Amino acid sequence: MKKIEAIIRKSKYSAVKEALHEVGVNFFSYWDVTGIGNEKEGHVYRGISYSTSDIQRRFLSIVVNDDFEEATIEAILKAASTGEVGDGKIFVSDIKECYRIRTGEKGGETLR
Amino acid sequence: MKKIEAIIRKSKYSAVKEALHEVGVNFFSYWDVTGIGNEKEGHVYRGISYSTSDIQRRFLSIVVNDDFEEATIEAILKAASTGEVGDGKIFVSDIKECYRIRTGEKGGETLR
Amino acid sequence: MKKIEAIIRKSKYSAVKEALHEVGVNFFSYWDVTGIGNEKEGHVYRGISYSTSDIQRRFLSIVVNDDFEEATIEAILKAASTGEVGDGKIFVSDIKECYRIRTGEKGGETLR
Amino acid sequence: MMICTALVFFMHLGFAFLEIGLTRQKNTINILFKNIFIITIGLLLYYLVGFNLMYPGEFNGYLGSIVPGIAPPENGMTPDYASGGYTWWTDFLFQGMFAATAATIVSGAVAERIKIGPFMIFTIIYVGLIYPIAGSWKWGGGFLDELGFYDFAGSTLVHSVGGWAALVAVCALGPRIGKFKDGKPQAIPGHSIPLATAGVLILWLGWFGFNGGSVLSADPELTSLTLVTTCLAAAAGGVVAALVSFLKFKNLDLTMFLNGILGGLVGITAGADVMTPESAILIGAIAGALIVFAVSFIDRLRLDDPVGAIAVHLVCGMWGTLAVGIFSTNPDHTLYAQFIGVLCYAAICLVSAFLIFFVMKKTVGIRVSEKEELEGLDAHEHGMDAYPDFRLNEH
Amino acid sequence: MMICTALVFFMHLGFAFLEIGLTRQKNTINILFKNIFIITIGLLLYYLVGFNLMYPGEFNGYLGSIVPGIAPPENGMTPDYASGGYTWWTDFLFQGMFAATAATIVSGAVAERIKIGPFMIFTIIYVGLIYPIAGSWKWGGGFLDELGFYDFAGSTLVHSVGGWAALVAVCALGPRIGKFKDGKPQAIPGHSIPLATAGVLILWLGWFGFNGGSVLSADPELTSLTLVTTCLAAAAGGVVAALVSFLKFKNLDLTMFLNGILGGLVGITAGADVMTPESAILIGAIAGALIVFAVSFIDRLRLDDPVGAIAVHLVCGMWGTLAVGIFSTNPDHTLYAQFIGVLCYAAICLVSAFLIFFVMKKTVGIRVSEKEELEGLDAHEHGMDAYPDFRLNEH
Amino acid sequence: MMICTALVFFMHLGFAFLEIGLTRQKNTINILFKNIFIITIGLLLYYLVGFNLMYPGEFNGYLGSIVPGIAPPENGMTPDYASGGYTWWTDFLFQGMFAATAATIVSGAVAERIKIGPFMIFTIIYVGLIYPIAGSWKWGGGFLDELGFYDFAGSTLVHSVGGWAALVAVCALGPRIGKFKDGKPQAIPGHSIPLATAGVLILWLGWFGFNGGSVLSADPELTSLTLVTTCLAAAAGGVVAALVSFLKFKNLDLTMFLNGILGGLVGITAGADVMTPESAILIGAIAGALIVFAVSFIDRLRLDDPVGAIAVHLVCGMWGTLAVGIFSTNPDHTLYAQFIGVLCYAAICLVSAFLIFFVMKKTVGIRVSEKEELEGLDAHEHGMDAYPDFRLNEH
Ligand SMILES: Nc1ncnc2c1ncn2[C@@H]1O[C@H](COP(=O)(O)OP(=O)(O)O)[C@@H](O)[C@H]1O
Ligand SMILES: Nc1ncnc2c1ncn2[C@@H]1O[C@H](COP(=O)(O)OP(=O)(O)O)[C@@H](O)[C@H]1O
Ligand SMILES: Nc1ncnc2c1ncn2[C@@H]1O[C@H](COP(=O)(O)OP(=O)(O)O)[C@@H](O)[C@H]1O
Repeated sequence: MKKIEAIIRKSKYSAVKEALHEVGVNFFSYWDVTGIGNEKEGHVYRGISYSTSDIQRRFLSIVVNDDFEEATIEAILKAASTGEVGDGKIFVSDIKECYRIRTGEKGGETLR
Repeated sequence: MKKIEAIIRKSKYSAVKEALHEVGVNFFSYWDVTGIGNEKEGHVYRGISYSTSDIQRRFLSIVVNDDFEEATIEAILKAASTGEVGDGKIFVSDIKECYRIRTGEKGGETLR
Repeated sequence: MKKIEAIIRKSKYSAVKEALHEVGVNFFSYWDVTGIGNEKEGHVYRGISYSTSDIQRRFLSIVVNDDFEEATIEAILKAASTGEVGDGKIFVSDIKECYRIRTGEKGGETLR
Repeated sequence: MMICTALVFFMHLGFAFLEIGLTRQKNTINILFKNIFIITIGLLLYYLVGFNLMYPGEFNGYLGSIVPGIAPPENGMTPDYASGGYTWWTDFLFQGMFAATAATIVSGAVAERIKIGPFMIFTIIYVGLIYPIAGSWKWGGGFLDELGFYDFAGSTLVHSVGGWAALVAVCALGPRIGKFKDGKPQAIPGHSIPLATAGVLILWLGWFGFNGGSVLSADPELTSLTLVTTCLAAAAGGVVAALVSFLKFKNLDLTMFLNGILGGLVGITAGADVMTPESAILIGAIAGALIVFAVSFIDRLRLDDPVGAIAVHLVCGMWGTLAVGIFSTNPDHTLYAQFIGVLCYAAICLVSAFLIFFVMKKTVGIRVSEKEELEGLDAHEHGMDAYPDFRLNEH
Repeated sequence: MMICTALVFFMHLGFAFLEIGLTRQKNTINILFKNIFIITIGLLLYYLVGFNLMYPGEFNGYLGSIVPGIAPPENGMTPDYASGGYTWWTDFLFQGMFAATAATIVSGAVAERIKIGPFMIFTIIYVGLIYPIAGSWKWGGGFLDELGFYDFAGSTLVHSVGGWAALVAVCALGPRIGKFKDGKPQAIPGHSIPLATAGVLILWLGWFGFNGGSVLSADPELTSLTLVTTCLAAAAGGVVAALVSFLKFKNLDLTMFLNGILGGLVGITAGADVMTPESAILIGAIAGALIVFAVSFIDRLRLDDPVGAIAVHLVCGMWGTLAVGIFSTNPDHTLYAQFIGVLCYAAICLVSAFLIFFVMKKTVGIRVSEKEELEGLDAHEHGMDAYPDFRLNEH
Repeated sequence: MMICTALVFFMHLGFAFLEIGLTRQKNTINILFKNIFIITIGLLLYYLVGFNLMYPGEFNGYLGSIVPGIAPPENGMTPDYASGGYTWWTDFLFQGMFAATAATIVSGAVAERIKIGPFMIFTIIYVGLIYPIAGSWKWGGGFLDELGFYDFAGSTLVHSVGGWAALVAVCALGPRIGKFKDGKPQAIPGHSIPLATAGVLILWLGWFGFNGGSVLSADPELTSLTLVTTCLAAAAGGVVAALVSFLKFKNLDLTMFLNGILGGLVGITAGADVMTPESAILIGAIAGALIVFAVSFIDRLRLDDPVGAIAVHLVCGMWGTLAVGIFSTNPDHTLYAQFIGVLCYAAICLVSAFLIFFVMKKTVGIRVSEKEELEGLDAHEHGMDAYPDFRLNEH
């Protein structure tokens, strides 16, 4: 099993969600994070202009069986990209084991 | 060392926390996430009924030594389950190394 | 590639951010979590004093190439430490693969 | 007088802010719904039956009927009603704005665990029948008025009437899950202290209308004295409550400061027009100290009153009523009459609230399920979130 | 009267809270900016041209000019202006506080997607010219006044005038992204129900001044009747809207309760001084029911009105105006005259709003880019966040 | 008059909302605590010593004493006090509501880093002694009154008195950690722009009472003119500030709009009753422009004033006072007398505030520790969170 973590623009979330559903990935969790990267955002407050590279982004954590890995990544890459700096990253890592709390069962079939 | 990530119902948090303390797991971090899964929640807003599968859940991240893995998972499985769809998942992965910032020391004994 | 997850005091965030920039780590994501650990915080509310070990902390997730691992950890250890209980932890794990969404390219060079 | 009515109306926002501010966000919609319901239904009920019930004698000349009915006086608009000071309509509206307050007080005490349906039933009975009947004993010229009992603007008639019902309701409901652990009270912090603070300031503003308007005349001498005693008692109540809770808990507790202000306001309400400013400060100060001890004492009784309604409205309401017997500049006011008054209201309120709540408890049930309580009443009774754009902690 | 002016001023806070409460946090600064702009520029414009335009005849004796101009009457301070009831200055300020309201109503309906520049232009034209011209037809003693058309405090002159423009604007702009999916309306919950609730209570408070002050005299008889009808209609509107939406959607919907209160208030506004309390309750109740159906109906028309401005101000404004023809205690008020009045205002408002919005749409454009809309107008038009210390959900 | 007192009281909520809105959430409880403390203690102090100190001559007939004392006049309730317009009690309460304002202004400027104990001491001395003594020079019939100095409702006596102390306090305290980086000012955004906006609208509402009530008579002519000039100046101040900051920073900055409104209000306060509406607009407009430049200029001086108190209350207060000498319709008002007045108040305020703050700095210390400042004053001085149910960003 793989954990796919994607850091995307908040405004791209709906598109990514739909893309994931299309390739059959119906389970994931997300939360909002602040990203430090190349992108800068301009602000003005009481006459002081400042730019910050702390930009709010959405962090998706998706655990999938190995055979879904590729499709999932494809889907995100396509749906989340705008071509401008700040589109985000995808990180893939291994998951050793996984359990469904409701039933207590474990293994890859709990992921669908 | 293992990282145990549990996605649970918010209303089960106190029960899980107590169960963890009982098996001697006194260190962890948590935050709230939105989960996409099988469960649906009904809402009504100004005459429009809608159901959403975006449900707020609590995400627990617990790093434990290998000998604690089993007890931790057992504890969560028992305390977090209601038997209804939406109880959540547990994911287990490897942690290579770990440091205690206060002292700078590293290794498994930093986890207690 | 390695994922370095650091749980630090919120008041140490600026110091850590600067220390990371100094060693050339300019990309990361962070969010706020609640930490359960040894530290306790006293509160009073309407005549009831209580102490809680649920303390708000900042969670930094930094993915770096292997050759940056050591410098990153050093930087955090130094900048985030106060010597008092509650300074937090650093966890290191493996990342299998990584993609830049903007370009679709993959591998370690997407991390800079 | 009409402006005072507007200010008293505005107190409902103060109550709403105070109650949601001191409770958890997951029950916010529920509390707001209850409060809005109380205001609207209270006004309609007072129109239908309450006003006639409460001021039966006063309208004999007009209406000739003291039984409940939907017929308002047909020529109450004669401007020389109340010796030219204000019209029947103003009187109705001013009193109508008060009427709902008794239920609002209960609303705070039962927050976060009561079923909304039964609460609505309680509101209708209590605001529609009990409050006006009890009120007529004094303000309607009833037997307590004959006896020399004095309650200027409602320390007893409004605040204690609400407070007694709150006490009964809290006993009937039991504490919120997690409020007591191994018998010891736990803190369940309110979700927005700024809104709670705003609520108290709005209530204080409303008291300008509440006490100012209760002079029931535009006599500037009396009205202005009333406002001065009201404000000084509030200030003294707040400062003393903050001081006492600082000495007791070594902490600058804003919520106690706020409760102290309210305590001072409730305390002065019974005699705002018959006090010297010095007495007002003293009454307020004692009310402020009482609050701190009462809040802790109620906790120790294992009663769970999330917003401190019992301490503020019942304890300080009683204190204020008795204080008239002690400090009044009018020698006709006796501690004895005040005491009898307090007892009579305790009796009617305790009995009627007990009947209402325990009948409902045995039949429809008054408490939400554990699941609803844990996940929040907003999600279950209303299917809505108060703050959908914010990330929340849950407890 | 001056107090009433203050209360009407305060309604702008009510509108602001209501509008931001029912929209998403990412557009909060934008909405507040628009509202603050409307208040300030509205007052200045009304000073420059509006008041003279709106009350041309009234000032002939003073000014001798009905064309727009910046010369206020030089001796309007004579205290016996308006037969001693109030001064010219008070009159100006009271009316000036109303003036901006028409634009505020539109502001809510177009929230979360309109470009701020064009909205400012619209405000200037609509508040500076259209509103006073339309207003003069009735309140300035124009042809509709001659005809016997009656609108006490602006169900039509204020609320419908805003409502018609809101309707045009909503059509011109199109719905927010995500509001309709496969033709079916989706919920886009507002970000702070407590603020929305506070907004409604503040508006209700303001209505004490709005309707109370519109008596334009200190006659206590009429003023107090007006306040009673106003409050009863509001209460009835709220309760009925809550009830109907409970029956229809099986849900205790606080936002419908709130909209119902507003609907009742708007509905009674046209005839608050010529109604019996019974009629007021009926008018309010019907307005409350109308609201629920109107909100759903507007959704079904695929019009996107985030705060329900069209349902509240236009639908209930028309209902209230017609209701005068039905329920008025004054036999001179006819349904026919009321109907003509509604039509005339529909005509001038629809035409002028259409011209303003469609000219702007073809030239400068009235809608923000998709990116701006998705990421929020605050970030793009103001470079600021409303709640920088809070973690937010985005949608 | 009593209503005006209520509105002025309500300004304290406006200040509280403005101050917490423009600062970070981690210091919210602390700011609210300070503000509530100021209101309550201010009223008590004014009762004890302030009123007698401030209006010594006025009460000779009653009290015969100008030294501080706790004896209020014994027959101040005679209704023909102040030629029948209002009673002694009303006068006391109205002035007492003002009294605290000077300290509230300072509270905003020193927010997020001052120790609460020393701030309380400052409040007691400044509100209890300095403000009434300084006030007596003009309003008590002192030497500045003789000189022909004019300050209608306190541009100098209230706002500058607060502003000068704020300036001293800001110098004594130093900037917040992170406010200046390599000598350049950094933005520290406030945590709730909606509350800040509400604060400004509530303050504007309060100004209806502040300036309206300061006419100290029910003369409708003068009062209504005063309200018109007040509102027009506020509107002009806001619009101009927004415009200037748009031209200067290419941004529609809501906080500048809000500060501009306040600047206009403060500016008109000195002469609201002796201005034509045109002059009022001009005074407001200039105040609005001043604000924008002053805020930037104060930043450039490396002074850290989180809410802009110095720009609003000191700069615009001085401007407004001088403006009386330029624009007043009363030829007795001279620029010279106004200038002397400004200087005298600068002297007493700077000296006394300097003494208070620097004595405290050397003894008890006035600034919290770095750790407290970083983690927030709420956690350390109060052990409480303002928003425990919300997930927060920290900075
Ligand atoms: N090495 C990293 N570790 C964790 N998060 C990262 C890392 N690199 C990028 N991110 C996240 O991705 C976001 C976008 O990255 P950025 O460098 O701004 O744009 P791009 O990926 O288009 O070059 C960042 O804001 C941050 O949240
Ligand atoms: N593959 C996954 N990756 C990440 N989170 C998941 C995954 N599957 C489930 N979750 C989380 O677990 C929650 C519960 O899952 P759900 O399917 O609703 O119930 P159940 O586990 O009982 O079948 C989801 O809301 C989501 O937060
Ligand atoms: N095993 C763990 N898994 C996850 N988070 C942990 C773990 N141990 C510690 N933490 C995090 O680190 C924080 C600090 O730990 P604590 O025990 O209080 O202090 P110290 O590390 O100085 O002994 C905790 O609040 C928690 O957020």
